[in-house]
Amino acid sequence: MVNDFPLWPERASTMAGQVDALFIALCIITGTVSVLVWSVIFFFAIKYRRSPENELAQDYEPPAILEVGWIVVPTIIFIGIFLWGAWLFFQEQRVPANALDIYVTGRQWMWKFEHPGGQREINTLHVPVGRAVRLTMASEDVIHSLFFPVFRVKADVLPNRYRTMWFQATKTGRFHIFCAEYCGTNHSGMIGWVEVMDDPSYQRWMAGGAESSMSSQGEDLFQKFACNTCHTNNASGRGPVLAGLFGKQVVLNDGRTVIADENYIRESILNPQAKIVQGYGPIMPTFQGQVNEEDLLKLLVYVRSLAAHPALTPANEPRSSGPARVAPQNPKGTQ
Amino acid sequence: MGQQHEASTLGMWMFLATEILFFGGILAAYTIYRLLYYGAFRDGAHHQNWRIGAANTAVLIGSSLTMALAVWAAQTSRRNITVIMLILTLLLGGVFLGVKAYEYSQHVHEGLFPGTLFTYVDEENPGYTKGVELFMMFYFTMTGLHALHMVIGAGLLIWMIFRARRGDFGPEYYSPVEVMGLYWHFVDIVWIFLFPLLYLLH
Amino acid sequence: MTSQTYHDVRLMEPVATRNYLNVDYGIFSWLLTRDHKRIGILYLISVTAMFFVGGTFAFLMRLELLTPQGDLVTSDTYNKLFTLHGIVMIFFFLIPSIPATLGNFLLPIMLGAKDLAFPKINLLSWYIYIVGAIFGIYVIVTGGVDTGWTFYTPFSTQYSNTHVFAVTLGAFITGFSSILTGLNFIVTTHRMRAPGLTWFRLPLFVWSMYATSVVMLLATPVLAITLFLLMVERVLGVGIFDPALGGDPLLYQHMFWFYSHPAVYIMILPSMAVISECVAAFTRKKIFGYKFVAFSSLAIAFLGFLVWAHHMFVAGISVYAALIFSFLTMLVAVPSAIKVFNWTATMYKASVSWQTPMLYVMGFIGLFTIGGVTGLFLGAIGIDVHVTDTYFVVAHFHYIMVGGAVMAYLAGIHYWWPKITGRMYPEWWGRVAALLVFAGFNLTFFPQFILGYVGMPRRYHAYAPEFQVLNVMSTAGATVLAVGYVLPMIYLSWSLVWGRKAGPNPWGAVGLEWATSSPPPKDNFLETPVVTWEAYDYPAFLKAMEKTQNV
Amino acid sequence: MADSHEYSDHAPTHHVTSLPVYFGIFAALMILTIITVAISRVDLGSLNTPIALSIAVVKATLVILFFMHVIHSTRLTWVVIISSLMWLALLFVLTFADFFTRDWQLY
Ligand code: HEA
Ligand code: HEA
Ligand code: HEC
Ligand code: CUA
Ligand SMILES: [Cu+2]
Repeated sequence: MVNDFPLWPERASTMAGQVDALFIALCIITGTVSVLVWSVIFFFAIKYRRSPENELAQDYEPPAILEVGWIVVPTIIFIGIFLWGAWLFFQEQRVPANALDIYVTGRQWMWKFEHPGGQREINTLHVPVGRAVRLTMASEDVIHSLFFPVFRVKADVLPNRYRTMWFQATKTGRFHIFCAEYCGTNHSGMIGWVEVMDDPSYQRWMAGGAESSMSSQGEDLFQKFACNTCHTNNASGRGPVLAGLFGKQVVLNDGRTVIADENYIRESILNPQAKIVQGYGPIMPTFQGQVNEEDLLKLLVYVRSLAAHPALTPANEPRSSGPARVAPQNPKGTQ
Repeated sequence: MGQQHEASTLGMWMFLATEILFFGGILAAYTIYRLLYYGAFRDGAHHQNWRIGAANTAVLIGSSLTMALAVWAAQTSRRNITVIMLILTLLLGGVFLGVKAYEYSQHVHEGLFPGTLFTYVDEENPGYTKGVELFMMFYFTMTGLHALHMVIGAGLLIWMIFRARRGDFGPEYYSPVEVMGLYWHFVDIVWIFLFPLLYLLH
Repeated sequence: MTSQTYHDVRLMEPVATRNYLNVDYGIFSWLLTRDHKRIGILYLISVTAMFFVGGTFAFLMRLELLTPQGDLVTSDTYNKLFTLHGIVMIFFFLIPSIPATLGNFLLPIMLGAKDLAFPKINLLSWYIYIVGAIFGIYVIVTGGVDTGWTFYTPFSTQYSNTHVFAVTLGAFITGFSSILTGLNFIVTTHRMRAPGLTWFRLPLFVWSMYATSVVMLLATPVLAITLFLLMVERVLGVGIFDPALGGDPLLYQHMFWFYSHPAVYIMILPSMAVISECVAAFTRKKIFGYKFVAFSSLAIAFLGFLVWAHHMFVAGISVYAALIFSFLTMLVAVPSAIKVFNWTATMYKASVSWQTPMLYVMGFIGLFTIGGVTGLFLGAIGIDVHVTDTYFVVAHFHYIMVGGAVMAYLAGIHYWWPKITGRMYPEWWGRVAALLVFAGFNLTFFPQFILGYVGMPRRYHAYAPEFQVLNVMSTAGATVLAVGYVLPMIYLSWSLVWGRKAGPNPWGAVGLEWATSSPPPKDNFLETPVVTWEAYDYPAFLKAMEKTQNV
Repeated sequence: MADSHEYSDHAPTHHVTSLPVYFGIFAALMILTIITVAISRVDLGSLNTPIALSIAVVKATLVILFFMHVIHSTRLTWVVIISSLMWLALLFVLTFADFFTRDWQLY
């Protein structure tokens, strides 16, 4: 798989071809203009080189209309580049609806991946070919950046905040994972491999390994941390009902509304006082320092899975759960 | 001399332009956190004694007046008044800094100094504690930088007093006093914004 | 066109018996000088020394990158190497380079003034620079710092156990030296122009320096406060920028780049200043589209403030902010393009000399164009997502900063060397060095574009084996480049003693600096010049000169 | 505004502000200080901040125009002040453009 003198990275995702297309187009456009500029310079420098006959420059100025030309034309080209790049960026940001969820935790200096089925891996990531994969990522310490050169995507992984990124592999094989944001001593060792597998091998891989799914582990934690003492299944509990929460609008006691996304759930657990739900008191204790990053993800998956439960979820409201935050399709399910 | 005069006031204004961005930078950070930690910042402002703040504001405005009068006196060749006004400015500045020091000691005492000395817990809203610490961080940094500017200003004032006594200034040559004044007024303006932001908005 | 004024100061043979170098002697006559020319030389020496310090780090890095395993130095050492390389090159070399050396030396002369508006402050700025540099050197000697030159939080505030505090304090202090330089330049340009020297008669050098100064004044304080907050956070352990404590690391990045993007224009605008002067002098023509070039400097200075978050496209800013910044990034490229095209057009029907400075100029235009257009690649968000934090970015900025700014610095040093020292440099050696620099440069940095697109991340101590070939090429190039940089050091020093004596105007160039003796007298001119001609009025000037003395 | 020519060699008008102006401005500043303190004692909800800041802006303007003599200064001084404020606005606006659109959905 690994070519030992590559001049071009492999194209292994649906985005790769599009990024390459823009890149090549830019090479051609800017290459042409640059070569033109150099040729003209050289041509002038030789043709009008100083010599006894050409001691003094000629008293001639090119027409000023040229200025307009080389202001307007590059501007148009540049704006074209912007539009193309922006369009590409939107593709890179918009997660397809049926994406497979994988959870990523970065820390000095390793990548931990966790599948909804509960499989955990370090520095290696198994994904199926031909299926969109959405990564939900957070860091335990400093900023890292998860980079898949062959998929042409990367995103910084921040502490105390979830970020998402997606790709859809188009080619089976074993490809590099790099950490692209400087993160300390062993930054260059924070690397790994992504194994893109065809469907049968992926199913086989998924079947092995895990004891229980992430959301059922999350459910256990929900009990262990005694969340269920307050968050019961009916509105008479001390805390709000969490079923159907994810992706919905929440009204706070100061009148603001927020969308219950990954970061909101995270904040609700770590810093519950920051946003108080309307109608409730600020009684929820903070779990900062008690839940680690991975447990937090499990709780998140669990809370999310409550939303996915068809019986509890009213029809998806398009405004409050935009394409970027579609409720997950949980392959293993909670039950 | 005119050209030199103009050059030095212009130079001072350029310097003040950089100061605007210097304090503006921290103001931007403050604004963002104020919006993100709205409640906590409100609680934080409760720990400020607005009476002391208001009194200090008056002191500083007073010192701006005496500074302006010093420039006026220099322009109109009133040497003794120049010296007196400069000394008054220095004194008022000293009062301000003294009061500030008192406030600081109070805050440290209450465990409000950010970092390891921070022992305060927000009783009403324990979740705000971190935000209050952030607020106090901004409080100490902003007022600290402001006080540092005052200290530098006080140093310059002493030098001006010395020169004024020597009789350096008159209607033809007063730009050092004028430039000094610009600086001092600017420091005053910074406080005019810090006072409501740190003491009053709760 | 002005008529040939024969009492034109440009044509008089200046006969200063004493120049700024020999008016007085002794170390204190230098260390306490208020002469902008001597301060320029003080800067020249210190800044060039810093360049070689930074270059040595670069060379060690390149040696380390010869093999994929990372076996020459430990990863911690490597991290310190690139951090110190970046910090030294940016804060202690490139930002002060042209403005504080050539700018200091030339700006008052070009304005026909005796000195800058505030000579004492000018000297103060050098001392501030030195104090900052001492912090830098202290850090280098006592164990270094490993945060990258960008000091990203929370790594720099909570995780790094190196000398972050000292080095940020050094950068903080140095910032004030550039603020003071900028302030001095602006006031001088406004208030001390010679009689008759209207804004549109100013050399483009002055316009560019003016634009640079505006950026220095308005951007640097934000860096100062940012670094200040960083130091507070590191000392007190309070989370302004640390998410674990409630802060937002992206705020740090915003504030850092609010300075550091405009700072890249602090680096390139003075280079453009030099290039404009050299193009005019070595083609003997008025720069085509004078006003466009002049205003494009101001446009760069302004637009440069609006694009900073293009360094943060994948850092977690909002999608919409990313779009705005990408769009503005495209706009800031337009004025740079204007300059490139105008320089090119100036060469039409010119009299192009192939002397050393012109070789560097051609190198500059070529390499700056590559660096600039790859900036457009980075500004197109969809591509940046792939290439950010890879060697593609490293190649982009070295093309601009080494291929562009350093080449311009060398062009300027060669062009004004006779004015500064009164001696000519050896032309043949000059051309050899220029070619070596050009060849070595491309060999060093072109492979890095490919490396980056293939996916090699930057700041990597060890890398995947398939990247080795390109890295070896790059290291080979760096060796050639090192030779190319050491050569001028040698022959320029040589020329101080043995170089041919230069007359007041060895190039036959217009410009007030060529109307005074080489080296200039202490007060620059024997009498205040009165300017009656337009900038770069080559046709009239050369004809007049021919009549009086036969060129 | 004292008129100013860029390259005038004559000395700029040395304008001397009269004492009543200084004292008047001082009184105005004191009164404004009292007003803002007084208003801050009453809760005006979301108006608190805008009012307090507007008063601060007015006070600062008074100081700049009269104590700092900008009202009699050259146009260049005005340019310096206004552009530095404008640059500060750029810092605010573009930074906020990120912070306050982070929660926006993709169209
Ligand atoms: C002197 C320094 C300098 C200069 C002048 C520039 C100029 C530009 N830079 Fe660069 N840049 C840096 C130094 C510089 N940069 C550094 C140091 C970094 C990395 C920092 C770090 O992370 O450590 C960086 C990083 C950087 C990034 C972030 C990359 C990333 O980290 O992901 C981006 C993204 O937009 C960018 C863009 C640009 C653009 C669009 C210009 C434009 O101004 C360029 C304009 C010029 C031209 C376009 C060429 C001339 C034009 C023509 C000849 C016209 C013909 C062309 C056509 C019609 C197509 N730069
Ligand atoms: C003005 C700015 C400037 C300049 C001139 C240079 C010059 C050079 N740079 Fe630098 N570089 C930066 C600014 C600059 N760089 C910045 C800002 C970074 C980012 C840092 C970061 O990530 O934080 C960077 C990063 C950077 C990297 C990436 C490191 C990484 O990400 O892992 C590399 C790798 O090749 C590199 C190489 C070089 C080389 C070979 C030169 C050559 O041009 C230097 C040639 C000069 C010499 C070699 C010295 C002269 C010769 C002698 C003194 C002879 C005696 C000594 C020996 C031969 C040992 N630089
Ligand atoms: C002492 C009771 C209590 C415990 C224990 C508790 N919570 Fe809560 N929780 C609350 C209350 C009350 C609220 C509503 C007020 C608020 O927003 O803080 C709440 C709000 C929340 C919300 C936001 C709900 C919404 O509708 O927006 C989430 C998510 C949440 N809790 C998750 C958890 C998790 C996970 C745990 C266990 C790790 C937990 N809680 C433990 C009382 C509790
Ligand atoms: Cu993690 Cu670099
Ligand atoms: Cu930039």
